This record gives sequence, C-alpha cells and structure tokens, in this order.
Amino acid sequence: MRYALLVLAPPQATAVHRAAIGLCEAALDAGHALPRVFFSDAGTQVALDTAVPPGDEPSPREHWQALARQHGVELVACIGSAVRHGVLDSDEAARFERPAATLAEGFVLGGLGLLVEATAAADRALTFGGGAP
Amino acid sequence: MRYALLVLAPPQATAVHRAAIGLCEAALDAGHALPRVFFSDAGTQVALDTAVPPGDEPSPREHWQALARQHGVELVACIGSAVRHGVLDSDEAARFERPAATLAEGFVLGGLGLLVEATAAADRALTFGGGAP
Amino acid sequence: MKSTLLVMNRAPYAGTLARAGLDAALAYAAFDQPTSVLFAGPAVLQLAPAQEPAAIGRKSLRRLIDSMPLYDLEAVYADAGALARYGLAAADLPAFVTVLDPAAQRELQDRHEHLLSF
Amino acid sequence: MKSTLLVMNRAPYAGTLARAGLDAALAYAAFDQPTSVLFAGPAVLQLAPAQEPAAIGRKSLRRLIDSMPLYDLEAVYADAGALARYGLAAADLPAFVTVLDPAAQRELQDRHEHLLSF
Amino acid sequence: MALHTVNLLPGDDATEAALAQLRDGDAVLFHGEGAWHAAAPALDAWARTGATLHVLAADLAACGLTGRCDPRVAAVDSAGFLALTEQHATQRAWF
Amino acid sequence: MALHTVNLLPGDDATEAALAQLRDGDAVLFHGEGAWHAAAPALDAWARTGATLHVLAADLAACGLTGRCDPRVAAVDSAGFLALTEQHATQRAWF
Repeated sequence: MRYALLVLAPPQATAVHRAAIGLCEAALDAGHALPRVFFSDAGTQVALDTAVPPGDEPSPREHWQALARQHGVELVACIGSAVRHGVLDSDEAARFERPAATLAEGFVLGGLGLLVEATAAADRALTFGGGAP
Repeated sequence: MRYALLVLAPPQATAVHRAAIGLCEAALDAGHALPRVFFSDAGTQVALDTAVPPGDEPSPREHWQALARQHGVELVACIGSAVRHGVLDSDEAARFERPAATLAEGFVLGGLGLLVEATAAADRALTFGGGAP
Repeated sequence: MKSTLLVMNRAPYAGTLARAGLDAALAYAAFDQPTSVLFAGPAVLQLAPAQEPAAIGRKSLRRLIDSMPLYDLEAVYADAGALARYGLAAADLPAFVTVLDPAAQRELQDRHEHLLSF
Repeated sequence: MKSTLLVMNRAPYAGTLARAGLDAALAYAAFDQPTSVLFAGPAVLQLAPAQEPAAIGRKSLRRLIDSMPLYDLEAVYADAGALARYGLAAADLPAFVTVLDPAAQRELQDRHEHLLSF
Repeated sequence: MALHTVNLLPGDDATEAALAQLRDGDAVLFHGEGAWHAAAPALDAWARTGATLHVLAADLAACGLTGRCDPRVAAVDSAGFLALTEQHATQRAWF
Repeated sequence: MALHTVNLLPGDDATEAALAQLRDGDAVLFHGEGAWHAAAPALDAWARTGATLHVLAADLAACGLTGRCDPRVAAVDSAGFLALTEQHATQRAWF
C-alpha cells in the first residue's frame, strides 16, 4: 500500500515524532510505499537547523533525516507554516532579509498542494499531532 | 511596586503575549518598576529572529522590542530553553557550529539565576503561559 | 483522487493550528478534491460570529470560513454537543454549516476514504 | 528574598515545560531561596515510579525529582485528587512528597509570597 | 487574596481543580481561551465561588463576545488588569 | 472500521467525544500522553466500547507502566502499529 503522513506536533513532542518515525520505518520495511511526509504548523519546527537538542540523545530531526537518507522519503515543510516558525531556506532568507537559511538538510519547503497530492495518491493518510508545550 | 514576569507561551499564542505586554506597559505607565522579563521554554521562541509573522500585523517580538527600547526593560531568554528552540546568540552559534546567530535584537540569553534574582527583588511575580499549537 | 474529511479540533486563536487546518481545507477544495470539513470540540468556536481578533494580532477565522463556498466547499459540519457546551446556537453559524449529533458524525467519517485531523 | 511556590501543571513528556519547571525549582533552591514545589493536575504524573523514557528520547523526570533533597528542596507536595484520577498511590511517590487536599493546597499557596506556574 | 488568571477553555479538565482553589476576596481574570467563559454555560460554576470575575477586553472582542458578555463578568483593559495585580499579592496562573 | 490514535491524558475533556465515536471493530492506539490510560481508572470507559485497545510500548515504558499495564490493553511496537493501520482504512487522531 501507499502511505502519506501529516505531522503537526512540535519537535519537543518527542514521543509523537518517535511514533511517526517508527511507523514509517515499519511501513518501508514491510514493502509499503511512503514517498512523502508533510510537516505543517508547529511540526515545521523539526526542520529548524539552529535547534540544539539536549545531551547525547538523537533528536527527531536527526531521525527524520536518517529516514530520508536511507529510504528516499521526501520531507516537505509547509512553506507558510515554516516561515512563521523561523524555518527559512536560502530563497526565503533572502526574500525576508535574514542573514542565513535555517532549513535543515534533508527537508524542503513546499506548498499545501504537495499534501493534497500525497494523500490523493495514498491508500492510508495518517495525522500525528499533539503534545507540547 | 516592583514587578517580575515569566513568559512561557510560544509566540503563536499572540493573545497571551499581548496580555503580558499590555500589563507591562500599564505597570510602567503607573510608575511601577519592571526591570526584567524572563522567557523560558517555548516562550524563548519569541526571540527567534528568523520567524516571519504573517501579513502586516506587528508580531509579539516587535512589541517586546519596543517595550525594551522605550522603557529599558531587560528581555532575557533562558539559555537552556533557547538553544533547544533554535535561538542562538553569536557565542552559542559558534559553540554549536551554526552559520548565524538567530537571537533577535533587544533580547539577551541568560541563566535561571536571572529569574531567581528578578522575583526575589519583586513585589509581584506573574506567569504567562498556555496557548498553542 | 480520494474523498477527504478534515476534522478541526482547536479553538481559533490559542495557536496557529486552527488556521493551518482551514488553509489545508481550502487547498483540498482548490485542488478539486471531494472535501468535507467537520468542526469538532473546541473548533466549533471558529464558527462563532462577530470575531474581532485584530487587538490580539490575528485575522478573523470566521471570515475565512465564510469564504468556503467560494471554493465550492459547502460540505461543512459542526458537532452539536460542542455547540451546546460553548453556548453557541445554530443561528450563530454560517448558513452552509450542518449540525450533526455523534452518530451522524461517525456516518460522515465512514463516507470518506481519508481523514486528516487538526 | 521571597518565599516562592512553584506550581507544576504538566505531564512529564508532552513537551519540555515540565522539565523547564523542575529546572527552575532546582535553581531557586540552589540560590538558597525558600522554595516549595506543588505538583498539581497532570504534573503528578512526573512523580510516577519506574519511568523509562529513553526510547522517546528523554531523560527520566522522576530521577530529577528524586535529586531534590540534595538541593535541600524537600517542601514538595502533590495534589491528592490528581493522584486518584491517574491511579497513583502514595507509595509510588518519593518519600519526601506530602499529599495535600484542595484546602491544604490553598493554605500552602497563602504561606508563600510568590507563585510561579509551569 | 489571590488573582487567578484563567487561560482555559470552558470544560477544560483543569477547571475543577481551579474552582476548588477559589476563595472569597479572590479575583478571576479570564484571558486568552478563557475569554470564551464570558458567554458559556460553564460560567455559572465560577459565579458561585464568591470570587469577582473579569475578562480581558481584547480577548473578549476576539471571541466576538463584546456585546454578549455575561453581566457577572467585568471587561477590563490592561490598566484594569494592572489594578487586579496591585490588589492581589499573588497570582495563580491556570493554563 | 477505524483506528483511533489517542494522545490525550485520562480525563481530558475531549475524551467524551472520542468515546462517542467508537464502534465495534474499531481499534484504539494509546500513544504519547495517552499511554497513561494503561493503568488509570479512566480506562474502564474505553474498555466498555467494544473497540480493541492497544498502547505503544515505548510510551508505556516512558510512563513506567511496562509492568503495570492493564490486561485489557495490548502493548505494540512499531510493527504492531503498522498492522493496525493496515487493518483499518481510516485513522481518527485525537490530540
């Protein structure tokens, strides 16, 4: 089957991100397709490159990046939400005259059409929200 | 009297920030002292310089900056919370090898001792939390 | 193409999730997907009349909801129990909104291939 | 110097506010302020035994709470009603925690010059 | 006497605990999501406590309730909020 | 048949609405803050609905409840979560 995910929880809701990442890994291991994960609202903060997770634990961001690297999953942060939350690629950083891009490697910014496209082609659409502050 | 404020709400909770800023302005207009506002947890995100508020409305960040400019209020973002939330001054950006600082003008990073000091010297201590996602 | 029900759960101005959900609903409609919207729990407050959030730095979500028919989005529903809890009457809602009891909400859900929650 | 009551309100791992509150309490104690802590509502779950949050990328808040006496922080209280709601028994809590009914919680509050909420 | 700032929706599960902490002479300020209390059935329980009830005018307007505010609740601006903090030595923030 | 993913604390005011949406053949997956249901009195109402009850093992461990999980709730790992999504065509996320 083909899966599409929508992630709304901020990265501080580590349990929600772990649950979503675990599901993605299980789905891919089982041979399902999972071409794209779409992050919206506070979920886009997981793509903020300047956030430094505490201690030695890998952060949700690093887990998502590993998933993208190993399985080619496209990680799209909703552009509207992302800029409100301070997540800028180099184009947006230039447009809003900020000194540097803050979008973490492995993520791209994109419009809501990419969410629509993902769920329209999917057999399963799943939302991950809640948690935090 | 002397006031001290602790702000925990993320900037997306615009109502909470407006309430806090309005109280600060009223207190200062009435002749009270309000030397410092301390931001912790998600509250530190208000100091994220790369966040672009939607449309033409001034953001909580800009209101806080105006308060600091006009009344000399010190705006301290808890350093531990700030780095988790991607708010780095130039020292922290260098320490964690990030390309640029993201701390907005008018804010400083500081330890919890500055919260303790502020409330210990105050007649009134007020917490502003809640809201969002 | 899949029929999609977007379930709204949040009060309008606590954060930005309510707005994100409405933007998503309008996007589904704009891309000509069969789209329905259910306002459940605190999200029924997004339907309240006369919202004037300029002083808290926001734009009226009710105004955005009122524009839904312009996107041919009129399959819009509200949770009866939540309306009662918050003291909202049917007359307060946009005319194109249908009020549903819990059983009818479940039937609505079961008529759609996908659900998204906000 | 002012006597300060820090009121914790959040479950341990929903976000980072619970941890921020504990860090603040330890800071007040470390700076030799007269400090008390009340775990209210969902925050009593921070007191639950045997927490092992490594698999969700977190450190045990119960372990942090267990260290409070090392900071001479032993004026630590828990909300009786919330403990019952979540199925926690007094025996589950650290030995230095005192369980309070609502009236005693208000007396506690009134004995302090400042309150901070997390 | 304490000031209770209430940023909870009507029916929030923290409400019961908050109500149990109210005393004669206390003041309640509904703000943020709490402003929805100004026209909700849940207001009755707050009115029975003996605390005075207030709501921040900007949040009341955001809710569209400026003209529908229950007469038991007084709308206040920032100066009114300040006065409440002057009159009450401590604040319990419910959120 | 639907999968209900529940990231709500026991007693959350959204619980009542969620319970009213459960049907025979549905499955519930408690996760995140929902994992506290595995040993809370509020579980009874969920058990009466006829839905099967599950909890994500990592969240159960975070709560310290691995050894105290109610026998009516089955702990599942990510593969178990995946199986629930395979068996149920739609997901209602409660958070």
